[in-house]
Amino acid sequence: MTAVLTVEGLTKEFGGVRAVDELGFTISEGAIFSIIGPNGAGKTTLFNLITGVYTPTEGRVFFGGEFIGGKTPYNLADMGLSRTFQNLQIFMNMTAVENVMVGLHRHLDKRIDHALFRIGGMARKEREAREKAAELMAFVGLGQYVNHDAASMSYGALKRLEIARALATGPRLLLLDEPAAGLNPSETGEIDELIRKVSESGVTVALVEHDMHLVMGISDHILVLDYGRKLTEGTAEHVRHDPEVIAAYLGSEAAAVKG
Amino acid sequence: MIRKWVKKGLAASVAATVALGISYGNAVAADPIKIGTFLSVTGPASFLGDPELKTLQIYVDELNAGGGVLGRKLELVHYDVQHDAKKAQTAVKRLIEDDKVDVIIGGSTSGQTMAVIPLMEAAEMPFISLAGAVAIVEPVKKWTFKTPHTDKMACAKIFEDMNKQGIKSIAMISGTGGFGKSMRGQCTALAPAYNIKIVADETYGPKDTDMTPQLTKIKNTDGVQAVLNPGFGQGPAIVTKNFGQLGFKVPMYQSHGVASKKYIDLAGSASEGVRLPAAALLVANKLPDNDPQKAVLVSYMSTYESKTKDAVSTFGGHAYDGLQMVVAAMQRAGGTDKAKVRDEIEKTSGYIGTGGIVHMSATDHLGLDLSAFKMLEIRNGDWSLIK
Amino acid sequence: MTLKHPSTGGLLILAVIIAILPSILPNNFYMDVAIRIGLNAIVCIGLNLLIGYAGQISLGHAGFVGLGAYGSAILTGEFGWPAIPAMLVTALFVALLAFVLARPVLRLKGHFLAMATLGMGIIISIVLNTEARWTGGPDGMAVQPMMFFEYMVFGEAVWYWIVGAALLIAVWLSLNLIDSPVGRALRAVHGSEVAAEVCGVNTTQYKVKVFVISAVFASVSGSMLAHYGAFVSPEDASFFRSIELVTMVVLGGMASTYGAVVGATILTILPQALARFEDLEHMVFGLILMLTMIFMPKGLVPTLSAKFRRSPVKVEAESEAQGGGAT
Amino acid sequence: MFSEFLQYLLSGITIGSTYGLVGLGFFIIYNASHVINFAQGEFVMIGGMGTVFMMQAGLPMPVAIIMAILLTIVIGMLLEKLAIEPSRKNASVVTLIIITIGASIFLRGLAQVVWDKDFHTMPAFSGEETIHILGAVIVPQNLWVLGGGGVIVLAIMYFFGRTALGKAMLATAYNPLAAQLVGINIRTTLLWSFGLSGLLGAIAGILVAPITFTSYDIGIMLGLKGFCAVILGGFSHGWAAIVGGIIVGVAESLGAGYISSEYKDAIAFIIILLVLFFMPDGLFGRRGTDRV
Repeated sequence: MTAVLTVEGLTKEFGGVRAVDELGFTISEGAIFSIIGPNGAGKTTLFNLITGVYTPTEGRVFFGGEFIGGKTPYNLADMGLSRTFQNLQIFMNMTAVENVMVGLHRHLDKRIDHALFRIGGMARKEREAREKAAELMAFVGLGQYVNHDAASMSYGALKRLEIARALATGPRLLLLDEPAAGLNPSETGEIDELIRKVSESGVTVALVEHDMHLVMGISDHILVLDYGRKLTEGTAEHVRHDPEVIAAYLGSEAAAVKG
Repeated sequence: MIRKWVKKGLAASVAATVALGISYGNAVAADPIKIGTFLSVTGPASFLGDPELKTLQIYVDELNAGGGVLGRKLELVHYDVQHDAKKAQTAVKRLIEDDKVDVIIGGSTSGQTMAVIPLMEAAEMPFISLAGAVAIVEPVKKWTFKTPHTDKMACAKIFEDMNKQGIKSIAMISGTGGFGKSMRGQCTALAPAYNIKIVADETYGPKDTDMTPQLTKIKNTDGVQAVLNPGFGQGPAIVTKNFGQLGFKVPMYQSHGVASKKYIDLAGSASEGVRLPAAALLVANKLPDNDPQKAVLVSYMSTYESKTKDAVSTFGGHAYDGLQMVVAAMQRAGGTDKAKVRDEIEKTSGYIGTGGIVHMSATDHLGLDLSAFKMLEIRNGDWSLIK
Repeated sequence: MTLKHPSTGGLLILAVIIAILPSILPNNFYMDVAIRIGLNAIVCIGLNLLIGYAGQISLGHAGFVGLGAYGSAILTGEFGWPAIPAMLVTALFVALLAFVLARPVLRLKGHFLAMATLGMGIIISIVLNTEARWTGGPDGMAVQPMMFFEYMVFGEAVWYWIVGAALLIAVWLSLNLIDSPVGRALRAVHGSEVAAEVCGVNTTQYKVKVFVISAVFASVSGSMLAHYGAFVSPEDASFFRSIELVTMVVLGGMASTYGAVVGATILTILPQALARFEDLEHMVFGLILMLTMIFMPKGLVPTLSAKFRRSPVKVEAESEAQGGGAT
Repeated sequence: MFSEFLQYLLSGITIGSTYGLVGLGFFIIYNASHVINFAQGEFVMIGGMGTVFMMQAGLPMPVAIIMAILLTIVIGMLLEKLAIEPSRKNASVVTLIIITIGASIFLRGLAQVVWDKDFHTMPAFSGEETIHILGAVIVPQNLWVLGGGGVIVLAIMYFFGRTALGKAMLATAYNPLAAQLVGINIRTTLLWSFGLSGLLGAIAGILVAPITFTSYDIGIMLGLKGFCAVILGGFSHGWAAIVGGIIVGVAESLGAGYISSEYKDAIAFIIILLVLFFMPDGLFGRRGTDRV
């Protein structure tokens, strides 16, 4: 199996605190790769480092074999790296389908003269883009919401809208930041199905998730983080029985109960 | 070409007005004579526009109380244009097209006046400007007149006085507002004719609150025998205060832009000894009884001060002169025909106003000479006449 | 082009209004107000792309209007250029200036962006006030009338049609832009900058683009203003004018092209309506600004159009018909 | 020449401390609410004009000053209560900027109607006798401005560092939700921050009125320069606003003296643009991190 993403010695400090600490791992093509860990383990920071939102303090990240240090998020999007956000980052000032069309941006006609004068087949291209976006919405199960204002949609629908938008960029690797957070069990089941569908369509998926049921069922490979460090990694079976993981989780849960 | 368009526009608008009946004001038995005006009643030049408007209102009322002009009442139509040339343009269009005034008196600042002159000329509207710049009447425009002395005259008057005092090299500190900037240009151009050298040339912004740096620079310039400050508003008062604080040993000259009591109030004791050219209005009571202007000045001053409770300024006087000349011209013309009124304004001769004795001609649409200006000095917190 | 444009309807209505207005307006004063509405609206449409759609405030746009006006005035007056090339070259110069300024300015956010654009506008206005050799200083300067070959473009009747056509073009361009990949990228910048980046949108580049476009709209409107009024003065570039323009945009409606037109219309007419209460003008103006922002922060047009929306089903049908255009 | 330089410096410091005091008003409101109050300059105007008109009404100067300060505080609180609070919940930065700009225009319009459009002066607190320092001169009122500025900065530092209300204001700005959870009444805190800001503005307006005069529209430029001061100093420390103001004032004064008095006003804004471009957190600011 080829590696889609390789991380080596990745470190990020915030004012002396190491949110991510000398982390290294590899995501294989076609896999569903999960990252778990207690709150504050550095999972979202890791995503932000991979997608160029943060600059690492140390360490290197390779995407498709290419070193991607210093690349901006939009460079990475062009290379086939896309993501969703833990706190929804939906364009609330647009309709649902337009959100997805922004995801298609890098495939579309970006010439400003074409846009201003509506020339160069802009009308046709726009119609096609809209159709493509609507298809993607149907793919994530939002077919009936195409022309709704994003602001009027439910939280669960927006979660899936974000996935549709991320898919629209045509990613090789899709990073999902807590796709099931805040969803009820039946919605979580639908997300589970959706992630499998995405994976089957040939996209490598990496997700950060707290719902252990979902993670254990879906993942080919699981990475466990604690205080920015790798605790362990491996299959669901391996992780489930790792004593350190159990300790970390029990510890944090015990702390949560006390706090 | 221009005229054709305007005429077409006028014809169309008249037709539309008749058809729709949206014209402003109802037609009454004896139509009033409409006097249009646009002034800077608010904004940074309100100290000009405010007394100008009050003066017009007072005297229009007074004329109406005396039976009006040619048996018709006067109606004053006014728009505030703040400090904005664009607003002035729109206001003038409104006066001409919508209010259909018979004559326009107004334009507190030179910028506004310059912006509307093409409109007045195109509409063939007799227009008396209340602004200072010499460019308003030089070269002469057929329909445009003005009442205030020009900044060029102020420079000349000041330089005359400097010559008498043997002052040869001076420093200038000018406001960057329209008035200061324009006068600075005129004085710079005129100085060589009076053998005066400008050795330092500083400026300050209209909203500046401290002119000490500029004055310090002037103070440290060699050979400054006097300081001249063209500007209006509160700026000159701050200049005067700072001038006093820095302990200058040379005299200060101000312009006619500060010719109101407010300046002395603001500048306080620092204004002692400041010299400036101004219309005789400020020293009306101190004029000898045989001065031809005295009666007019005292009458205007007492009327204005009793009606408004404000101290009189020369700015309101300019509006008074404009109104009186227009009324006289209408009476001579026997009506409000614009061409006739214009001709009669141009024939104004020997009119005794607050600004001086006016002799207009086809080549002079101001009609004042240097004798209209008096050189004043501030003594004991009041204006006094220099012989 | 043969395809139905998403907002043809609105554009058609606007065209009809522009076409019949002159026969209703009683005289040239009303025509003058209408022309000034059009000129303001053109600036506001551009500014709305920046503020309403891309979410980047500018408190200095009057500076670009001023540069456009003075550029045309100086090139036609001092150098004897014909008006159209002067207007185009001025717009090009303004575009370049905006391009150079945009990168450092638009890196800033919120209040810092407000301060930077405000400072930029004030510096432009100080330069126009000071360089009297070229600009006539605070009193302004006369401008050559626009010549079109032998024909002198003069008077409200002609200018009305020129400005009316320009306004229609501006609306058309704005609607086109909004409903294109570029326009969506701009709106995405407003919605969530980080999400836009992740979607492959080079946000800095789009901010720069929209800043330049809005500056060009302002410049062209300024050039027309200069020729129409035959006069330019530094007030056209003042801080207060910039505030006025922003007010027009937010009153009419952020992120609504027609809102910009409505806002320009209301706030151009208002001072005329209040002309007899000059002392109150500022109070009323300030009050409108506050009340709009407090009670309908989205502005008139979006708030009202949201009110008129009925059931969601209906909305879908409608937005389908309009192609889900501007929100 | 040294005395010339000293004169520029002294003039710059005096006018700069005025900018600083206005900037401090921006600082307080910003630190309590993350709102930039563009009506801050109008507080300065109301302080000065209020005093002048109450003195004209026959009140003795100290009483007039106190009344004017109270008036400004009330207006500041009304602004918060009537305009900021109803819209704070979901308003964007742009919205809040426009609301306060609206308020500034409204207050200016109101002052023009209620009072007048003239410039007014106020007697200096302790005479006009000039003081000579190494060939440069200042008037006693300059010392009042400097001293007033110093006292206020100390008071503000004490207020934010030592008093419950001051700490509550800082907490509210940093994290309103958390502040509420620990029992801070956000509404009251915001109300007081506007009141305090009004107090500062009024004091600044009264201190400088004998030097610069006062009128209904004096707040525009002072407000903008005060904004420059606080941006230059950064929003992290109260004293930084004063230092920022003094830097702007001195730069203007030196610029007017040595470079060009015509471009004096532009100097402040050019400095601001450079600072914003190259050190956006101000000279003394702490860098914040965006959270995604």
